[in-house]
Amino acid sequence: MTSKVASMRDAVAELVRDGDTVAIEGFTHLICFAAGHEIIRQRRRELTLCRMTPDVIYDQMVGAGVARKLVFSWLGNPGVGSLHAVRRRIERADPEPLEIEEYSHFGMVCRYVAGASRLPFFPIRSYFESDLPGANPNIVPIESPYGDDALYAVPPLRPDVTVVHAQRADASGNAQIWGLVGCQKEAAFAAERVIVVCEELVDESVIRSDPNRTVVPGLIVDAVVVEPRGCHPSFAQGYYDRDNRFYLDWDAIGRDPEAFDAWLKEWVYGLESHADYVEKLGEQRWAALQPGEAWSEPVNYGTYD
Amino acid sequence: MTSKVASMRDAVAELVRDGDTVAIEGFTHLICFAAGHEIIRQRRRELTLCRMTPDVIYDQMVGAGVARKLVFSWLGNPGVGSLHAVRRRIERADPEPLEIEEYSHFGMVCRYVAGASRLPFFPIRSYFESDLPGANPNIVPIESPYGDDALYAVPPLRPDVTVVHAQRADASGNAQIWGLVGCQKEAAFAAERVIVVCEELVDESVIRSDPNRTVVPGLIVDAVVVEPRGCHPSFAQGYYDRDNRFYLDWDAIGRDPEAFDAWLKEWVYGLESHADYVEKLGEQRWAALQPGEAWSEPVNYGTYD
Amino acid sequence: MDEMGDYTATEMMIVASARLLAGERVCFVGVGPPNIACNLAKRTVSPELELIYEAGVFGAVPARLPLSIGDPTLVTGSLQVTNMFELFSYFLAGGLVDVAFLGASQIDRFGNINTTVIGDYAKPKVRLPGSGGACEIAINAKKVFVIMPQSKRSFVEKIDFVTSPGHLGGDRPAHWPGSGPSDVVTGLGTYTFDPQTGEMTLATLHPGVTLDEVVANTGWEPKVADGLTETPAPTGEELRLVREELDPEGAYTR
Amino acid sequence: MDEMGDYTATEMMIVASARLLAGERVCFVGVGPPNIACNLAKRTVSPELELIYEAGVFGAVPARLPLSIGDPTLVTGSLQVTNMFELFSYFLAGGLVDVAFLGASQIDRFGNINTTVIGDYAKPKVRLPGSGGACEIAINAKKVFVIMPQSKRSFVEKIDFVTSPGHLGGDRPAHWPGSGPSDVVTGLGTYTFDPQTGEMTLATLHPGVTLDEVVANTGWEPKVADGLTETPAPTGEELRLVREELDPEGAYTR
Repeated sequence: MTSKVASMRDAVAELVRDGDTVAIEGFTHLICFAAGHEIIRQRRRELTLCRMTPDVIYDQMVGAGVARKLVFSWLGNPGVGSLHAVRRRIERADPEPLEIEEYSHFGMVCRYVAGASRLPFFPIRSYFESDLPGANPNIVPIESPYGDDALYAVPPLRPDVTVVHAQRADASGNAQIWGLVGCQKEAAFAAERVIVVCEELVDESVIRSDPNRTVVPGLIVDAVVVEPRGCHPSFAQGYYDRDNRFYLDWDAIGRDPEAFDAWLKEWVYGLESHADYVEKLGEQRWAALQPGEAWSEPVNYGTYD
Repeated sequence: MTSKVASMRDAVAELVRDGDTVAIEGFTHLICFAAGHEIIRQRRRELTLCRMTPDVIYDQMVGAGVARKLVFSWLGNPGVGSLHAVRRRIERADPEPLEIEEYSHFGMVCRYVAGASRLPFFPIRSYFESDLPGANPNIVPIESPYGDDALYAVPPLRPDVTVVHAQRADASGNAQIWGLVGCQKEAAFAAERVIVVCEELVDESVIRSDPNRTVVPGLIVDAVVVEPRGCHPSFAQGYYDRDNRFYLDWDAIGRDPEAFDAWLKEWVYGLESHADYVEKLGEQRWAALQPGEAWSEPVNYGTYD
Repeated sequence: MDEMGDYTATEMMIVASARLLAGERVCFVGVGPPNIACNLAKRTVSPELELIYEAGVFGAVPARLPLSIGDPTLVTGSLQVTNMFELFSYFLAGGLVDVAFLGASQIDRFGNINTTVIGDYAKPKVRLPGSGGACEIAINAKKVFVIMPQSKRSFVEKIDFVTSPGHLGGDRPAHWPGSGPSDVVTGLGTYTFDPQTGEMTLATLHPGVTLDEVVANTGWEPKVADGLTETPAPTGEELRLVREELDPEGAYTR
Repeated sequence: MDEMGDYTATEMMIVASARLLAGERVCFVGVGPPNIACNLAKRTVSPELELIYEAGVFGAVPARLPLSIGDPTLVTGSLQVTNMFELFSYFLAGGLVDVAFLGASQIDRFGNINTTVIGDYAKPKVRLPGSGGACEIAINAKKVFVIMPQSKRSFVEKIDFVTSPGHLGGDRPAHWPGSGPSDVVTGLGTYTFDPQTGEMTLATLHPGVTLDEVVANTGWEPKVADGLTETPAPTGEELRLVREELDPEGAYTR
């Protein structure tokens, strides 16, 4: 098969366009900061950014001015507090307004499922007597055709581009993930274009040794970017730990617009690539994030001929 | 945790009751014939049997008189032809009528998803201009709340009992499956009671070594039955091959009511348990079904303390 | 069985079906002749073809010919196994399938398909398997190829039950996700569908088959293409691949 | 911070919350104090308690206290990891959750919860995180425990935004899957809800806290149980478990 391997620079340049709806998913796990930084570096504009939990990556992207709108279900720095750059734009239009479209987690997940399934809506048992449907007219009541059971519907979400970070992938984009799997599969199938970023590029035979582990098939993938440690300060199960210190430190950085700009200048604009970021962070920091070993018991698929 | 391990006899005696709606799922793979045979042996009556593909197991059960009704989406002996005992009851009420409720595969799968999610209906993009909704009034048209997009809805399916056969499970019922996974997870979550049958009872630590591989959590499991080779003539990936010869031979047996009764007498009523069936089948037959080895590449989950 | 020169009718059907896959990218496939056709196409006209098996397998590399739609040889060494919900929701309804093969017990001139019953639904003369995934495949696959034996009993004026919609009465709605059957391959010839009327049109006759034979085995007055030609016979290489690599035991082809 | 005798207000909240879990089977849990409470309950009043983490993990055995709701230590050695669709659909909406913990920035006397905004939604004074899974948890978990700090700013007559419904105006429909908040634990005391009126009712005062303090920190005239008692202080063993095993670095409790 044809290799889809590309540099992050080329993948973003080719596949992420001004005005796009972009999902860089991952529920605390495998959040591809490297892709976010490259989008900032290439100064994309007017993006609609979608994530269940915008996390620090979207605080950085929103603060850097790439986004016109945010679609989300939980807006915070997990375990720490607020996303201050996002809050500045929402609360004070500082430096410019930010449009928001807000759901609950269940709603966001089901929007991706509907997008992936080409369903015009998805029914869920949530939102009863909540003010969320009032705040977001896309959340509408719906009746069951079998009786008076009332639910709410959410509309499909079909990103122009979804970025999925995987522990391992082959050159065609068949990608395997373990640990928290969030809604990456659904977000990928829902998207028009998919960028797979991986910790390790592996031979197709590794993928084929365990087909039940494949989350994203190469069939729907447009580019494969090999970017080890590309999730920092998020984590990659079995590869590096969550850098909680970074998340804690971000609170003060995000709170202060000058510190925010200085951080971006130093860690994004001032660097050529994520490889530079990895090097700049330093081996001591990486060593502290190195997990021990806990290997899965292998399974036999058998040969049949 | 408390062990839920039970014999097949005790599990069926306690958990499968006359009049129950029963799903023994598995898409060609991991069909638990051992459970079906024990239900026949215990002479359960008036069951509603649900499966996407009733397969030979339901031909045997329907012919043995355990079922009042069949819920399905594809009624055949895969790759061979008809399920003759089922056909006799549908076509000629021979020896008694059989009620049927018929969907397509997509419809059946989404009925389990709705059952597992406690959704009153599930919308799917199928059945347009088909005669199926006319034949089954439970398939009804539904409109999207966002526009004039028309779909069909199917109702939830909530079995009283679902039987899931897994390659390995622990004593609490945490069950892992690889190879074709069909709709077992959905059918299990949709059910009131769940029987997990396994090829191998493993220590909890084996399950915990690869939590992404777990299909059914012990949380929803009522009994764990250890029944090696319990799927014959269906297969268990990596453990034994599909016995195509049996499926081919079944055509003549199922076609002839006397041969059918003689088979049941010899292979079900005449035996005490599935262990007897395994022995009676003979080591030569089992040797021919033994696959070679093709092990998955293990993955590192890492330790974090 | 059905010898035609030095190849069988089924071999002709498989070879003709495989050739239809030239230029296609993603094919949804069951077992039997369509499986052989797809794997023949990958070795001849369509090496980049990606196969999705209805059992939930993407990128299978079967080491033998499966009897059943689900078989362990489809799984070992494949690229992805997926559950049935995701298979039908994300792969099929999601719009990834360019072409799917369907069989039929009855078909009408508009490509509507019956695999449910012969006779009345409530009291059938013959109870057939039913839809399986066929109904949603017929609606969601971008196009459909039908492979089936042809006779007056299978090519009928009015099918007993519409399991899977084709071109309806020639008025299949343009907003449906898929465009319906584009080709039918039988033991007698190949058919396309008139883009205006949705009517099945005889496009080629297999070598040795006459138009009279087709008329005698069609339950309506069949429409015939202006440029009716002969189906090119299987090449030696096509036959070698089918016989030596794809169905060495002749389970489907002899 | 908030020293009360030889334990902190947060330690009292965690211990009181853990005791509520006696007899419960399946708990849906986030991180922070509820996580410590659940793991304390497993070591004390509720050894059979099964935990489902919102990140999609069942049967976790965390080797350390996670900062974030998603952490690799929740995954390694757990019994099952599931995707978000199945977590919310099958575990939560499917009705498997007996009790879930929720936090709140504002709560009213009927247990309705705001975690969305302070001020107007379109022009908020403070933009809070929003629902996350709270809205569907509040509707689908069989019951809900709320843990939150108490002040006139958080215990308010009218919340600025209903993120997650509690007992509405006392008329929460009986046909909803879950029965709503059953208990609230704050730094001052514990509350239950009147089964008739759905109104929050002060049940116990933490040691050293006066009724006047509660009144001064409640935005309405609080209802007080006839048999108002004192929350039993944390035992030495409970404090030892919290301090030595569950939060040895005192991230949440000191």
